[in-house]
Amino acid sequence: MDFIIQNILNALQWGSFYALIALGYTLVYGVLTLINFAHGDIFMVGAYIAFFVASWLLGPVFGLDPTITFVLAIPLTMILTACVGVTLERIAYRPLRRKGAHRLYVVITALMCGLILEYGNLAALGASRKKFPDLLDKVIWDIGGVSVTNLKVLVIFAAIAVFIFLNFIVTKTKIGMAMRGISYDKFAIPLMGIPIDAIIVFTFILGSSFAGLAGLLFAMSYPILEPFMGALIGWKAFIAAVVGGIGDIRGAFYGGFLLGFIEVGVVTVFPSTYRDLFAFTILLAILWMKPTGLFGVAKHTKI
Amino acid sequence: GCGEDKAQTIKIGFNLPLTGDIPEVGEGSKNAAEMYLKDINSAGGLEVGGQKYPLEFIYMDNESKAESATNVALKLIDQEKVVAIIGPNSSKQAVPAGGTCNDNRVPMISPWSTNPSTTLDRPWVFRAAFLDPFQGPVVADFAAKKFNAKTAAVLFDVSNDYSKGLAEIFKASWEAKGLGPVVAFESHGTKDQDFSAQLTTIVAANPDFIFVPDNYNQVALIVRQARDLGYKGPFMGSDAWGTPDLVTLCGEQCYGNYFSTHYAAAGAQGATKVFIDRYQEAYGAVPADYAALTWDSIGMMVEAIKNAGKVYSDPVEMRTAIRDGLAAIKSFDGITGSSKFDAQGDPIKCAVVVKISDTGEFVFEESVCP
Amino acid sequence: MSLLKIDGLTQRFGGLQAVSEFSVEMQGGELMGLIGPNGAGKTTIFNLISGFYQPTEGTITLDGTPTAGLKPHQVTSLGVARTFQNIRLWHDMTVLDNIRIAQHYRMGYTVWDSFLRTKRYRECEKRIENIAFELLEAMSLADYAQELPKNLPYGLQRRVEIARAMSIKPKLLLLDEPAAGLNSSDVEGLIKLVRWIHDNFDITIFMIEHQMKVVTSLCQWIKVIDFGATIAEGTAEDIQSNPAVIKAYLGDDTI
Amino acid sequence: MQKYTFNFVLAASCLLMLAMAQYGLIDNYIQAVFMFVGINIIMSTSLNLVNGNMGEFSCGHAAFMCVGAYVSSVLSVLCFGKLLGGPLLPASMAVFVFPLIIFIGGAVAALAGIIVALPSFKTRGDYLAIITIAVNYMIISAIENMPSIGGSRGFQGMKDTVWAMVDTFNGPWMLLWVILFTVFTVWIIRRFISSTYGKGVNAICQDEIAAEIMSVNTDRMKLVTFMLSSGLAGIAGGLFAHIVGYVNPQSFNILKSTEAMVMVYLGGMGSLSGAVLSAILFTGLMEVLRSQSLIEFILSPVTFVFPDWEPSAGVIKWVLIPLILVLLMQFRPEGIMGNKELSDVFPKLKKYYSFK
Amino acid sequence: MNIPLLEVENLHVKYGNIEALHGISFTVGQGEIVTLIGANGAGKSTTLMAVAQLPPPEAPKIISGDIRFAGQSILGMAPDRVVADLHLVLVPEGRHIFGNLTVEENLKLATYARKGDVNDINRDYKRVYQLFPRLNERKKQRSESLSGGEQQMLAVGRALMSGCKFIMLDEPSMGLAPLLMYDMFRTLKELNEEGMTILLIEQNAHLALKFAHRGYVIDTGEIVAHGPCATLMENPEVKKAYLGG
Ligand SMILES: Nc1ncnc2c1ncn2[C@@H]1O[C@H](COP(=O)(O)OP(=O)(O)OP(=O)(O)O)[C@@H](O)[C@H]1O
Ligand SMILES: Nc1ncnc2c1ncn2[C@@H]1O[C@H](COP(=O)(O)OP(=O)(O)OP(=O)(O)O)[C@@H](O)[C@H]1O
Ligand SMILES: [Mg+2]
Ligand SMILES: [Mg+2]
Repeated sequence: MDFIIQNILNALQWGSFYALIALGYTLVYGVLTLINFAHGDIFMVGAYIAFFVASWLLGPVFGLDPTITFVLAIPLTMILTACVGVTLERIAYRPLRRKGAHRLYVVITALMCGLILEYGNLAALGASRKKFPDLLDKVIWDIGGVSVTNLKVLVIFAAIAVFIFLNFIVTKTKIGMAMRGISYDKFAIPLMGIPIDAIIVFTFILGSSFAGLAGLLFAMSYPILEPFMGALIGWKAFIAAVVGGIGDIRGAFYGGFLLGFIEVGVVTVFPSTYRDLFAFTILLAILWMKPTGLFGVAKHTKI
Repeated sequence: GCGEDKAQTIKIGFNLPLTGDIPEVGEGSKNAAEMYLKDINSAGGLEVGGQKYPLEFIYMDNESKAESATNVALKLIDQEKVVAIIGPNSSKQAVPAGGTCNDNRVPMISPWSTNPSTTLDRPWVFRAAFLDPFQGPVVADFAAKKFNAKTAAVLFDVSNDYSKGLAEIFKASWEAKGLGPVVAFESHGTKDQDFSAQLTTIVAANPDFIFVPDNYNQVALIVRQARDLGYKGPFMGSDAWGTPDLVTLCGEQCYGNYFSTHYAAAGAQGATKVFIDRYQEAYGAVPADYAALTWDSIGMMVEAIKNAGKVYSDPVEMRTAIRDGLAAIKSFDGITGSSKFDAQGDPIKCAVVVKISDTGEFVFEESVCP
Repeated sequence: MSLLKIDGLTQRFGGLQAVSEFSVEMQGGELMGLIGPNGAGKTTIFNLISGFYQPTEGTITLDGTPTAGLKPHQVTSLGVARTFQNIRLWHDMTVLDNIRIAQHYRMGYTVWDSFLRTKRYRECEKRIENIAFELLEAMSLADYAQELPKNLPYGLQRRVEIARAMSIKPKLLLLDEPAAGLNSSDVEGLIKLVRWIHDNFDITIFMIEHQMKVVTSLCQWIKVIDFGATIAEGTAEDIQSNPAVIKAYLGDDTI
Repeated sequence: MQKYTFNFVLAASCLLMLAMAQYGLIDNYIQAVFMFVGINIIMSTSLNLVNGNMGEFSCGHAAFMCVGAYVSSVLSVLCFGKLLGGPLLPASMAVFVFPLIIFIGGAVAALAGIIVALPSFKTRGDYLAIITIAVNYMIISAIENMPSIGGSRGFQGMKDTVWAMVDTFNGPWMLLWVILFTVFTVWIIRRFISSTYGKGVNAICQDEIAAEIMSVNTDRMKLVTFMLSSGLAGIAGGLFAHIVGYVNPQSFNILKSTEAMVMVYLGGMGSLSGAVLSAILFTGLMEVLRSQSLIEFILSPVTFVFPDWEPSAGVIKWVLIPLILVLLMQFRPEGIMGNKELSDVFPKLKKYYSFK
Repeated sequence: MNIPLLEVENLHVKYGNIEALHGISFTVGQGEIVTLIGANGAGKSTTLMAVAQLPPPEAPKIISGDIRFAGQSILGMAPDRVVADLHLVLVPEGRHIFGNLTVEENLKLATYARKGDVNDINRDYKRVYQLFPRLNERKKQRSESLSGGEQQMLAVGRALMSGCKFIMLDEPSMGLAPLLMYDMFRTLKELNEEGMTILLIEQNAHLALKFAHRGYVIDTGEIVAHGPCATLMENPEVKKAYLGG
């Protein structure tokens, strides 16, 4: 029994990261129908920013206490990562959009930007990995054979909070409606008096800053940073977002946790060498039964 | 030829994973090579048959991809006209590149590849590392003795042929001992970061120790997560642990664990110590085993060139001479210990078991010889 | 045997009843009109006939073959062609290609023939091309054969769409608001075109249209529906003076 | 006669290339680069069929390459190798059996293509993209779990077949086969998409609903297209395996698929000549930028400012290539050729070939 | 004479390299209803998009000429500012509704830049639902599944929700049933009487000329005739080309 509960907790933590990253994918997708393949790498950049911010705050100049560092690192990381995301939007995606390029060309550009971030990092910082400093005193609670750390709890709550916040923005506010509207018809947006570029920048700010937050939390949970750390988790988070129903905030959230549960579940039940094979077969089966993901609405073509 | 008068350079190619999955391996190897190169060339070159020839090293990136490794090998051979090649490091690249070198009759030494196929039936291909079938039992024997272990668990990387191979060999040799079963045999993917599901299974099986034949970066995460899940027993590792970065990344949680490797950095003596100190000074880090093995591979290559006794201007002749020179090396004293070579060109050398001390140094524990 | 027989056709979308108990029978050779307020379910009826939706209830029989369970392309190969309320041409392929592709169902060769360029392939391609050219000629579109539809004026695009539907050699042609977006003089042209098609091909036409001028001058019989159900039917004069139709659909034209 | 000019030029240059290889005028490396250009052409043109002509977004093309590579490798080792028991066939037959082996690899890959084709009946766009990615992971994972063909250790021994051919007649056999299969691929794709049958694929791309209602059997078209595309990728895989002499499941991971994707979009969606050109360009760029001295030259202004920085060609290459592509997209947001063919851009070319 | 509300002067625009308008000039006075008529492809929609300052590639690029609103040139103004600050709204050809939003959300989104009293906004909601009761019934429906005519209603309703004072309508009657079409024109007339300025494109030239005060006839990117509607209706050329005999 405790074995199962332990694995549920494992899945919750791992799913939280998928969910946090998938939310960023979905947010940008929900506005531009752009699969921002650079998102996983923005997440990586977020982790590195968190690393530098934390080392700087802990370092000789300030010499802050780790907990205060943690509290300060959250907004700083989010802001700086948002800047990276917005920069990408400005210099790479926007010109293409203005030229009316096919959406897949923007997707390929995003893929390329991701590579530039990865290898640029490798060129600038070298191949050796970075160790993220411990910011929170680790507490391990052992409840009837199940161990939980304070960090795990924090991560899970952060994912839920981010989801609630984003879901509110997207479904309840006018800016959220504008975001959804853009994805359907960019042409008519200015005709409603809506500044389209401002909304898009806002989306990138949201998406990237939460990628930064995810990067910080990830670096605290898995404190080893390397330039390619965002690649695989990024791809998988994208998969999670699609299985949930891309473009839908709930889809990304539940899709992330679903993928976490599938991966952990397969390892728990089957020999772990089959993890990818089984996990992806399950995902394929889900998409087979629900061709537009769990929450995705089939785009109705009125003829 | 008549090139004896001119100071002809000897070109050696390096087929390294500078990008891709394991860029740090490429970087470490390159660093060691640069150091060696500086040594030789600042001394005026390599003395062969009473004359000094400068060395030239050409590094090329194989992106950790099989087809790139063969392309790089061909480019080094055909375009750069190197006389010998060092690398690739991991078996995924070394097996195909070894085939290419063998077909094109160019001597190649892989510093780090432990897959038997790399050199099997390939008279032109050599290596500096011992093979997995040797390392597996070393670990099993040591753990049985040291921890009084009856049960073992294994966590390895399925997509990494090295890790998977070693895990299987270990499992076989552990079970052959008849002390007890391998209670958990779990795997993960190359770029995974979360191992808690596998570790939960392992911890639930309550093994006496966990064998983790994984790269050091994953080790750091695995050990940490295992401790978070309440595992208190020891870990055992393999030569892929042997990077000082392990301690930087893993910290105190790795202290007190053991791994088998090619050499022990702490408490090293003689040439090994000199190498370590100089490397540390130049690059600010203790060299990993692949760096040390690259150094030894170059050493072997240099000895082979000296064995040739003469530098031919025609690369084809020179290659044959080097190959014969390599085959002629019956034993070699390197910084990773001394080795003898068998008919396949594989070294027979001692493995070292190293303990990660309470100050985070790799302390020599025991040497196991075949 | 009648060409088209629809019996008790009902279509629901969730709680919404878009078509209810719609029935019609066409013997062949008619030119029938379907009118009704916006959202009355006209396009839905066309979608049901062409197999794009499967009806919730009711049957559709084409030339004696029930269409239940058939895919749209199978229904089309029974001899039903249609145009769309919003033009749906393949905008990046030439007009000629648009008309060639619509003959897919009677291409007559397999994918292997296309690789090997067999005799059969060449003959079939020749036939397809001939039919396409004849049709373009007949509908005075020959000059535009190599143009991309997106570069053509709206009126011509409508014409190309009708030509594409005709290349199917349909027995039944469904026209969904063919005059929408056309200016007055183009509307005249359209009326002539539809009449010409009706007179020169052995064809039955069923059309939806909001411009009463088009409906009254073309259709021999008109069905009026509202909320998915038939509220009136008859000749143009009958309809125009029917108070229910005036109330639900025609309104008064004082501005 | 004039309309055969192109074919003659093509045949002549291929023969010239083979002759040069035979008499050692171009070395093994250059030959290898040519061969990889050929393989990349097969990969990019076949993916272009799905991503360009049909307008889907398949991100897992390497999976089919993987299937083809493994199937033909295993067959090849069975027939001529000694790893799995003695050779079944005499070495002299290698020349005739080899193309068959490659075709069988392609055929099995085409069958694997059905895994993607079936879901494509119900879903499309980014959902289908995920299915292709999932299939890529699944196939790699499946092979990793098959110890009999090496699992993650990889599989080798295919060179024996190549040697068997060389023993029969000493020549650049692999180069010959790559040339033949590349030409075959382009030829068959060209024939397919220029037929009325194949144009149905473009119709699906531009308006699937109209296609379905205008009598195109969209399900069958998708099945045929996916199978053709993945079958050709399987052929590329078989050739790849025999050139490298070693296959490893991780050689066909998502990165490999990404390369194929980049080539398609670089060339221009739906443009066959674009896909060929971009494969040549991309492979060339990858090889040229291997050179450390070139990279040092390019970066000399930067290293002048930061003398401590030692750029390594391997790393910088992977910054430069994406950068070049990003810039290219800014200037030509529709790829090199857009959706046009070379003969649309230079209509005079039409006189010189009848490739159809 | 006071300055007209909208003045377009010698406007040249291009799509890519193709010039679509060759120097168009016209004016619309405060409170006027003006109509543009012309054949398919004459450049009517192009003109409206240029006035709304929409960006390429869908809309044309302005090469030369001037567009003034209340005497001020609005060239280079952001299209969303045109709506928010000038209360000048375009109902584009082809509806362009946000299909993934519900009918209600579509209407709500149109009030994005509106800085008015809540009561005003509520009054407008009422008016729209009154004019198009269908929309009220379909409030919660995703708008892409609306019928063609219903979508057209939504597009017009949306413009009314934006609190505009100047509305440009591009073929608003396309796909509408006669009853609704007449209703809509009557409402527009009412709005006009309350002070709304209207610039209308309409394929049905009869209707347009009956409805508007003044008209301009466009042919291949140039104005070929203009004047009060009554005069235009008598113009034999116009009669022949656009009134169908
Ligand atoms: N797929 C669908 N899902 C939900 N509702 C739908 C769907 N298709 C149509 N409807 C609804 O069914 C009704 C009938 O639609 P239909 O398109 O048939 O109308 P129509 O008679 O063609 O109207 P118009 O003249 O405006 O084109 C409409 O109210 C529409 O909102
Ligand atoms: N996006 C575009 N790209 C290129 N050319 C265009 C574009 N939109 C319109 N055109 C061209 O500009 C000219 C004017 O088109 P416009 O849409 O303004 O005509 P219109 O008078 O509104 O016609 P309609 O009655 O069909 O709506 C036409 O020749 C058309 O082909
Ligand atoms: Mg309709
Ligand atoms: Mg228009």
